[in-house]
Amino acid sequence: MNNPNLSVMIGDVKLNNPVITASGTFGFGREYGQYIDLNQLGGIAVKGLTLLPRDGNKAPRIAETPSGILNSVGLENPGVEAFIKNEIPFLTQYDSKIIANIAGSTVDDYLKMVEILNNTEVDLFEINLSCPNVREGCLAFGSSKDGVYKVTKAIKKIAKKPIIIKLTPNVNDITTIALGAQEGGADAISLINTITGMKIDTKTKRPILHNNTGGLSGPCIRPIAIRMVHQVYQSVDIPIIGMGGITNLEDALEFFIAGASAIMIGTYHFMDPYVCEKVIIDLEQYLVDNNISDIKQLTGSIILHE
Amino acid sequence: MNNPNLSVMIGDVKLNNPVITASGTFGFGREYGQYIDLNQLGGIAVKGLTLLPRDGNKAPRIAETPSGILNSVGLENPGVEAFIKNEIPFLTQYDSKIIANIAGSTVDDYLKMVEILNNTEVDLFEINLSCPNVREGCLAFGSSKDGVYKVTKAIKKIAKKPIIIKLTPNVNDITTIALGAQEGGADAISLINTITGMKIDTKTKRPILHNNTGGLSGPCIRPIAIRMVHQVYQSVDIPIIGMGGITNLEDALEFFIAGASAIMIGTYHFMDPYVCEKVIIDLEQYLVDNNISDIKQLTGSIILHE
Amino acid sequence: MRHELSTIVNIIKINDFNVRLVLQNSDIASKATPGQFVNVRCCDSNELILRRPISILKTHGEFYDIIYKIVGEGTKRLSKFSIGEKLDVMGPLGKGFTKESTDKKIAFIGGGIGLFPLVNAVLEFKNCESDFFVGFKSKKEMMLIDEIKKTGANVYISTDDGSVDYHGFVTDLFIKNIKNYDKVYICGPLLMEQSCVDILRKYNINGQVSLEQRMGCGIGACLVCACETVHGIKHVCKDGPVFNIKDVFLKEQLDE
Amino acid sequence: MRHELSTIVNIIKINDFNVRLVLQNSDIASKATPGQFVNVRCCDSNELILRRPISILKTHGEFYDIIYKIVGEGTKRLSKFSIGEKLDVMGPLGKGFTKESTDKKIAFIGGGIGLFPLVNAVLEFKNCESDFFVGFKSKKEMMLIDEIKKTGANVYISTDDGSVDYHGFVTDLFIKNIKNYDKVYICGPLLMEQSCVDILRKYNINGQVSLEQRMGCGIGACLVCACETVHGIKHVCKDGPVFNIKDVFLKEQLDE
Ligand SMILES: Cc1cc2nc3c(=O)[nH]c(=O)nc-3n(C[C@H](O)[C@H](O)[C@H](O)COP(=O)(O)OP(=O)(O)OC[C@H]3O[C@@H](n4cnc5c(N)ncnc54)[C@H](O)[C@@H]3O)c2cc1C
Ligand SMILES: Cc1cc2nc3c(=O)[nH]c(=O)nc-3n(C[C@H](O)[C@H](O)[C@H](O)COP(=O)(O)OP(=O)(O)OC[C@H]3O[C@@H](n4cnc5c(N)ncnc54)[C@H](O)[C@@H]3O)c2cc1C
Ligand SMILES: Cc1cc2nc3c(=O)[nH]c(=O)nc-3n(C[C@H](O)[C@H](O)[C@H](O)COP(=O)(O)O)c2cc1C
Ligand SMILES: Cc1cc2nc3c(=O)[nH]c(=O)nc-3n(C[C@H](O)[C@H](O)[C@H](O)COP(=O)(O)O)c2cc1C
Ligand code: FES
Ligand code: FES
Repeated sequence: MNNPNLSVMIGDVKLNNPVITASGTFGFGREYGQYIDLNQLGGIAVKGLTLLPRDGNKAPRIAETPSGILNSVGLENPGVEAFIKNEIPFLTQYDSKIIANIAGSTVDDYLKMVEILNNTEVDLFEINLSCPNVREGCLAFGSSKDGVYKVTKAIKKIAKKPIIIKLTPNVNDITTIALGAQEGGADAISLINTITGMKIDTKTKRPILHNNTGGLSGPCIRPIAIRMVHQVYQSVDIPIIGMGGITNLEDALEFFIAGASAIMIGTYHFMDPYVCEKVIIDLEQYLVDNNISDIKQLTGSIILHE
Repeated sequence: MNNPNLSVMIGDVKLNNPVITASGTFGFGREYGQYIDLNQLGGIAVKGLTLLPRDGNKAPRIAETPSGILNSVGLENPGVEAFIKNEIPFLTQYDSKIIANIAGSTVDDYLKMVEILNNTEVDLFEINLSCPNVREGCLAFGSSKDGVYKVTKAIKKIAKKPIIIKLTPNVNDITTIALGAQEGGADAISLINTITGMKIDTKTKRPILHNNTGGLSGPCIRPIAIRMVHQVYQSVDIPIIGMGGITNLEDALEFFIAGASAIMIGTYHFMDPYVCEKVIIDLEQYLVDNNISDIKQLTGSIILHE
Repeated sequence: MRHELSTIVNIIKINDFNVRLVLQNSDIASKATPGQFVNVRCCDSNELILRRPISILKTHGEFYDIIYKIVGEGTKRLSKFSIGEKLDVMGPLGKGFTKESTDKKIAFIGGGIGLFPLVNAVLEFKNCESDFFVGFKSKKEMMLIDEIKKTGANVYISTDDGSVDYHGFVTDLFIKNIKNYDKVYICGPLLMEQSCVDILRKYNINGQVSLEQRMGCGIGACLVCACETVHGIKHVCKDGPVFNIKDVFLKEQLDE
Repeated sequence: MRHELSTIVNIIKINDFNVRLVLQNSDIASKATPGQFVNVRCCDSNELILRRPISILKTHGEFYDIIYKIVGEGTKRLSKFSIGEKLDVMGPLGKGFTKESTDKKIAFIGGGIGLFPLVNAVLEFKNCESDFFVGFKSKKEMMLIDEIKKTGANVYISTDDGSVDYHGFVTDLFIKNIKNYDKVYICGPLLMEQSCVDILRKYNINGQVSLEQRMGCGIGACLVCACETVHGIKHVCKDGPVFNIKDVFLKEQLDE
């Protein structure tokens, strides 16, 4: 068999393969670039950006939980201008697509950032409507169909790159929210962001996180993420980028079968800096071994029980 | 120091200690009764009952996930009449309180069951508004404040035992739902029930569970449960029974500190049949070691960061 | 009653995938009947929160043997234990194979690892004329034959690839040699069990079949291991794993 | 660049809680500078999804040593490894202690396990007059003293219970013996570090302090290990763990 086709399209942007680093876990690529060749990645979703620089929350910002972590970084980032100046030149050296993850407190914030980033070498926008660690905006938009629809529509009108809407799992019904994104004109949906959680140090009686609560990620949330990807796949037509606890090929396959066109890997980088590289290699081998000529054939290939 | 007081009140019912077996994981007590002395337990929440016997879903009904499981039993149970005839006489032999967990498809179902059980030796009702594994009713009521309020109020009007409303975590905002229960007259709230999830066998491309989706429980959900108990504690005045992934004293303490007056232990029984016994012994020792005269002093003793 | 840990007194690698453990625990060893199983904690970590059900292969004095096939994460971790270490094993569990004193001519049909629960039966069911039919994928995966032969049973072997004796399915081998058995004991993959049950029904022979189902508690408390029977929903861990072939609907369990 | 595993060549139980590992990995051993740390995978299971940061105690040839205190689940699991096994260790990480050639009179102040990162510094910072102040809870927890004395440093010991030498805080012991140091290196509990920094500021002495913070990636990618400095938010894993005492606000990190 010829080499299988691993490439996927998000809007009119072609990713060489469907494996993307999840926003907030991979910085701007520099650090993990010492461990893996960034050219191999399908895309790099950079740390969530805001219009102005943000300090984020006070530390501790991480707690370990069974098969997962809580984080409460709170969108520490240098701001969109510093990103353009200091990070884009570095990232454009590599083949992998640059995905600017952006978060705002108001619709206007989002629009300003998109305008600023429109004329840069950023390839895709990932609109973060789901950050649980900042008090204002963001998550509020992501909690209702209407909110998602409005932000999406406003951004789509001006965006010169395809837009991915990143959804929060902290909702009653993820499918209606996803429909809001589709109806607003999203080119793709990414999910899931973290689930709000808390861990308490029983000795001090204080939450481990200085922010008290944080976002749960890692393998523990995978069954929830798989369920949501599957549900959303059944209700929208645009591509889904699935994530939540991926550690290896097997986990990645679960997401593709459930309905993902591409995947993101976050937390597991902390344990295994090579996880993306491994998954890409193993995925290609899997397609060869199973005579699958195109990764697209896997997407949504789930066979439900009656 | 004298023996610390471990007893807790739910409505006008006094539990000898705050450790209760979670519904659906402990049958009607007989099986684990071979391993532990049922007299030691604060209470036994029996398998969820329905008006008529139910076969439940097709097997497989369980899948293992990172630090947790998915189940899709679907309320298999002998019906409330058979429960009265075959199980209550067994359970009344023991000191621990009998908690009838009941689930209905309509408000009428709940009322009928409560009426039937009113004149039995059942001590408490746990109203399951949160079972994710049956198609009708139940979870639907639990997903809105209004639904919870209505069912609670109707039941409270006729119930001759205190009622505990069991909430689902699959919601936007657990606090408003909890308020619905309180306003409806609930004597206590129990949470969390399982979170909807899915696991796919990548070889067959089929979900492991025959029901396709199931409810996630075990340590993986603990950070979510702790967060919800804490949130609900901040917004209601009635006692909270906390659960989700408790495996030992440390985990139990986290729930008390977050705001629970009592706890339930479910999934971990499958690994450790003695888990309740151990937690009760360790809890008493902890109170002694820390000079705490009453378990109530722990409830909600969390110290938040500013 | 608190269960005691089982001490690993020997570990025998049968082949790349199958490992035999000799375990010491007088309680389990003295109580176990053929076809029962144990529920094994495979590692310290709560990442795997479920025990794994494994059949009791045989008992001897205060010892009992199990063979596990390494198929997934749990059995992989089980393979990390060393001789002298203790395993947290609950058992014996479930209802096993039974034999009435009038059962004189009996047969066993085992497919692959389905062979394991049958071994204790052929060892314990004395004073019978026993035929033991067993199917393997190939010679490489053959095991336990000498142990079975020692009981005096007539052993019939089939292999999928013909590398040993009969080339084909164990069910076909069984049909070729079928007698008027008083009882037949079956364990193997669901499809094989289904064919065997069909054959026995056709020939009107009594039989018992051991089922597999994913389990939670292993003792009848969580109700996850349901199986449909003529007497309503039963639970493999408590009412089984062995059922009378008259009672079960195997077809319903095959994936649609 | 793919990091190589580190082989455990020796395990030395210092006392009930502290274990010293001698590890073989020429890359880490050759690159490590004083005050840097490694990030250790403590078990195979993904139940614990984070590595644990541990200071590099010293290096020798292709070997490096670490001492870890068993405090929680991760270090407990680390204690299950045996000699000959391989550990997945990333490192050396972070920015360590630095010394200018003009720094001649130097002091070290270590509290408890905060002692560990200072050891590599006192070993490496040659041609100085070094005072080494170290505080322990009690005699039972005393360690590494001979190793430090061998460098020629003057060692001052305090114990909380007075079981060895000075009875009281190591900070008080330091004040009693303070000289006009060119530089002072500090590592210990936050409160102790805070007092030391206050003293140094008062006496206008330069210093560096090693901070602890909960970590995710350990390399600067996840931004969880934030700490406030006069130059804005910095990250302990990448910009630290060692910071100039002029730059950090320790008070802000103490729990309100
Ligand atoms: C009554 C009974 C007796 C058994 N006797 C034996 C025996 O003697 N030797 C032997 O090698 N195997 C036996 N099995 C099968 C054995 O339980 C599974 O191979 C084992 O659970 C796989 O665990 P794993 O973690 O390696 O696989 P994984 O696939 O990683 O396990 C994931 C989950 O699925 C469950 N699971 C996977 N396969 C099975 C299965 N076939 N049956 C039930 N649950 C499963 C596991 O218990 C676990 O909960 C028996 C099963 C049952 C029900
Ligand atoms: C730069 C640096 C160097 C260190 N050097 C050493 C050393 O040489 N020897 C030594 O014994 N310890 C050292 N520590 C502390 C060590 O990292 C913790 O004791 C260890 O992580 C505890 O892990 P655990 O699983 O046993 O504890 P748990 O409390 O179960 O750990 C839970 C989580 O909290 C984190 N955590 C707990 N305590 C600390 C802590 N004090 N600092 C950072 N994270 C923590 C763990 O890494 C883990 O993610 C160092 C810490 C840092 C930041
Ligand atoms: C430390 C950390 C920081 C994160 N920061 C962001 C962020 O800035 N923007 C965002 O959209 N998601 C952020 N996330 C969420 C991840 O991108 C991802 O959605 C989530 O972690 C689930 O994937 P995982 O289980 O593979 O980590 C962050 C996650 C972690 C762990
Ligand atoms: C197999 C199984 C069956 C359950 N059945 C019920 C039930 O009938 N009624 C109910 O209210 N909750 C049921 N639950 C939910 C538990 O009572 C509990 O809310 C949940 O499992 C979280 O606690 P845990 O993590 O300790 O298991 C069931 C859980 C499991 C695992
Ligand atoms: S496994 Fe729990 S009832 Fe069978
Ligand atoms: S631990 Fe990730 S930036 Fe420091």
